[in-house]
Amino acid sequence: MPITEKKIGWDRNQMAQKAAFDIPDGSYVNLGIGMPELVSGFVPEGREVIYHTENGLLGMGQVPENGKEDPELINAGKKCITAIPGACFFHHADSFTMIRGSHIDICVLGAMQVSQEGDLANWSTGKPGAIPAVGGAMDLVAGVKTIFVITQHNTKNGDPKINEKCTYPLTGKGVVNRIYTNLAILDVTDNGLFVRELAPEVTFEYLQKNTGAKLNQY
Amino acid sequence: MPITEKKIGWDRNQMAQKAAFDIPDGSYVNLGIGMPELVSGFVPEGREVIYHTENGLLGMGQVPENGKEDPELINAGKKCITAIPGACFFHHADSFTMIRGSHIDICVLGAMQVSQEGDLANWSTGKPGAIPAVGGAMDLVAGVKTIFVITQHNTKNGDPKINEKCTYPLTGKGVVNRIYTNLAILDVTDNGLFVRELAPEVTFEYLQKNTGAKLNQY
Amino acid sequence: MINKIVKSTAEAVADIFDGAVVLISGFGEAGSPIELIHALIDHGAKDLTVVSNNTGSGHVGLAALIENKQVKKMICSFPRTANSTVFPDLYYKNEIELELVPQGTLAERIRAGGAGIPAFFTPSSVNTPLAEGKESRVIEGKTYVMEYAIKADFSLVKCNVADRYGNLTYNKTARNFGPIMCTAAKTTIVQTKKIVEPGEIDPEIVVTPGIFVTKVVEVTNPEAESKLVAEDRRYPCQ
Amino acid sequence: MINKIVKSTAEAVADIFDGAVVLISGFGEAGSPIELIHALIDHGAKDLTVVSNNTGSGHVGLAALIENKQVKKMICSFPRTANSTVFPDLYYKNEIELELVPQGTLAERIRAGGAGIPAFFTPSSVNTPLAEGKESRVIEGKTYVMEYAIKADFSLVKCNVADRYGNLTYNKTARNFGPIMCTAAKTTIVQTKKIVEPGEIDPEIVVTPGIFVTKVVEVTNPEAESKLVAEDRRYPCQ
Repeated sequence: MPITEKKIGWDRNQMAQKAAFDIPDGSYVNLGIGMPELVSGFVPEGREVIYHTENGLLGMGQVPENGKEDPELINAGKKCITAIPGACFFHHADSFTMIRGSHIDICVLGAMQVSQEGDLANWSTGKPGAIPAVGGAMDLVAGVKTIFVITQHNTKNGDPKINEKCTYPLTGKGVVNRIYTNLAILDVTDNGLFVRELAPEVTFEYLQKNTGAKLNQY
Repeated sequence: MPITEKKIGWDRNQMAQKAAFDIPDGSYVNLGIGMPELVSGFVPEGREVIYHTENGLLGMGQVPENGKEDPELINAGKKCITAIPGACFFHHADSFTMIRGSHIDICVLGAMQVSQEGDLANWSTGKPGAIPAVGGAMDLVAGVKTIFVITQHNTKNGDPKINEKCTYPLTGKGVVNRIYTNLAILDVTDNGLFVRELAPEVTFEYLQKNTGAKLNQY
Repeated sequence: MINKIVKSTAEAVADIFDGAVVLISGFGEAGSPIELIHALIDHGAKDLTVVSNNTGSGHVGLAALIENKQVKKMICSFPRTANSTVFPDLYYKNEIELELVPQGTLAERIRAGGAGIPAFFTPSSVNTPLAEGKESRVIEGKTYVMEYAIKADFSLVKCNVADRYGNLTYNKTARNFGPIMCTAAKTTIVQTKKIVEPGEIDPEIVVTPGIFVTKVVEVTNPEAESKLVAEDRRYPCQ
Repeated sequence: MINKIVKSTAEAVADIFDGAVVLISGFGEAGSPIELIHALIDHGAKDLTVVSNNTGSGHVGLAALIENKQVKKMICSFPRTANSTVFPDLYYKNEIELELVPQGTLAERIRAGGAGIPAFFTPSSVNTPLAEGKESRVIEGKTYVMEYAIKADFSLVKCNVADRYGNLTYNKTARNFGPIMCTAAKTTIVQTKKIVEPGEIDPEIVVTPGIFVTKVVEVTNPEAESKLVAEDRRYPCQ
């Protein structure tokens, strides 16, 4: 498998910034646990985005000041958060009405694997003995209108995370719309994966070498 | 068809009082439109009963004073009502969660016809051209634990309303538990109709003559 | 900035197209968005399928919309109403379609439409004419009928207080179908008695989260349908 | 007079029997009824099937109930938790069963259980291992899987304010599964931070209507699970 020889491309914050730039003004957005959470720090000037957290809050704000944490005001990652003016609380069935009923515009999720057809695997390696844990991921990919994935382009071993097929158990089939990695932004289309933007110093050939599926240029 | 020769038996208020007496302390009760509404006036001393109205109120109180009517505080019959301290408002899906989910203990309904097996017809004569209107009746008989029917024993023409079978379209099959009429109180059991109580001056034979199904004595 | 507030009821209903499926809140007059319905009459969209618990009273509000021949089909639980002749007259003449749905099934089908649930099983209407022709099945020994979600192009809803995000609260039993109808339409249009700043509605007491609302218009003193009916008023005024 | 208030958590959980299905509210520690769970540990009912989003942290609350070998099976969406070794250890040893359910499906199954809906169709988990062996069908061109309601013998729920009728309000994101779990059990047992007189909770802001509640016990200053875990506390205390 190809290995990324030197550190080129975007860092985590730059990846999050790229994703944030593609979220239109007025969007209702659900952010997955981990790197997706960074996206909320980069809303471009002049836009208002409302964050949903599936444990029952629409209008999630920034992290609370030290000492102002409330263990009953948390996000899906079970971290303490705040609520903006105009926020509202609701129970789990209502929260997943927003998700399953396609009221959330965009969800940004992490990934273990993505296929060229937009299949996503991000909940289980499928290894025997591993404790499976799915949370709300399957509901999010089934219900939210647009799914962004934000992920390192390759695993720590250098294996591509974007391949023709996923080998891990799926979270959803044909659900991913766009992928933000440290090397590029990719669109998942009916005609395959298209490169939307390359990170600085990253060439198409380099990107292709680090990807397990055929890439196309617009 | 037999005709009730003279006015004997209970009046409407007495029928309502009989039904009210059989509602245990602490019950959650839904009252149908019309005669069932009278039941709330006869709660025996020392009992507390909570009334549900399917348009979104638990804890319905008495009719408001003159001049204090609020057109946005009404019951299922679209009459102005009040709410008791400890009442709560909710939307229609939550209201029918209470009904369909068998959280309401007792529902008192009117009837056009009741069969000896507890089938109820109370929403349509099935005549061509008649506008059918069902409201919440089918949900109530399907979901509420115990169904009381309160009705005149016979139609204005003297025809029995309690028969072997219903000829009108059903509201529900095998749903009625007890029937309060001007002549008697009847239990619907797996072994047929049993007379629980006869109104003053009403004999079993008289009752049987005015009923279109076989009656049994306990 | 998110601002769902529009200036007039006319602007609020401007996008409603011929043939649209429209949910209209209310149980009798309580919660009926009468000013939005009147704006829809002025607007003129026709061949509508309207989902509402009743069919209106007198010659105003929903009854007037039906009388104005804009409604092709009603989906409701109780089409007979006191002081109503409009729907019955058209129904007897076979000039309007009726789909009769038990009230709880109507509520659940709308809720399902909003929640991304395409179909569900219910015990309501089993063994009655309203279950005829529908799929049924026995689950744990009891028979249920399958019902499909109702999804709409538009909802017209009346609430009590709203903010620019579309967060809503309601008044007493005028809440009824409003919250579920807000969830089940592509475009949800709300008339409110009062608009407040975001944060003025306690986040614990918001009944409809703003995500379910598209447009909000303030109607400070909405007409009381029963008063108009008692005065024998008509819309449009003649 | 209706009075659902009981004096102690021990009295509240006294009827829970061996083999019962028990819904336990909470998302992580938020909304977890830790004092009721500890009372259930003291009570000792075993072979329980517990439905809860997670499996607890450290050695208190739900994790302690599991550690005490009272739970035969967990139904949850996310059994891996930070600071949790109890469930994983038993799971690796095949000493506890796990039914993994997507979080939205878990919520909807519980809601359905309370609403008298025995089964419904959902798009969640289609084409994944969690849909294997389940009935599926295509509705309007899209594939859905059929899921069954969850109904329970008992619910253990934490709320914020309650009255003697069982009307409840919650605090922020501690609401989560509480309201739907209250509807889906034969007996719903609630711990509240505060009890007020009927009418003190505005009827417009009641989240759980009293009809869904069986018993209420006041726990004025509930323990914070994360604090107990940070202090490496255990229940029962050793």
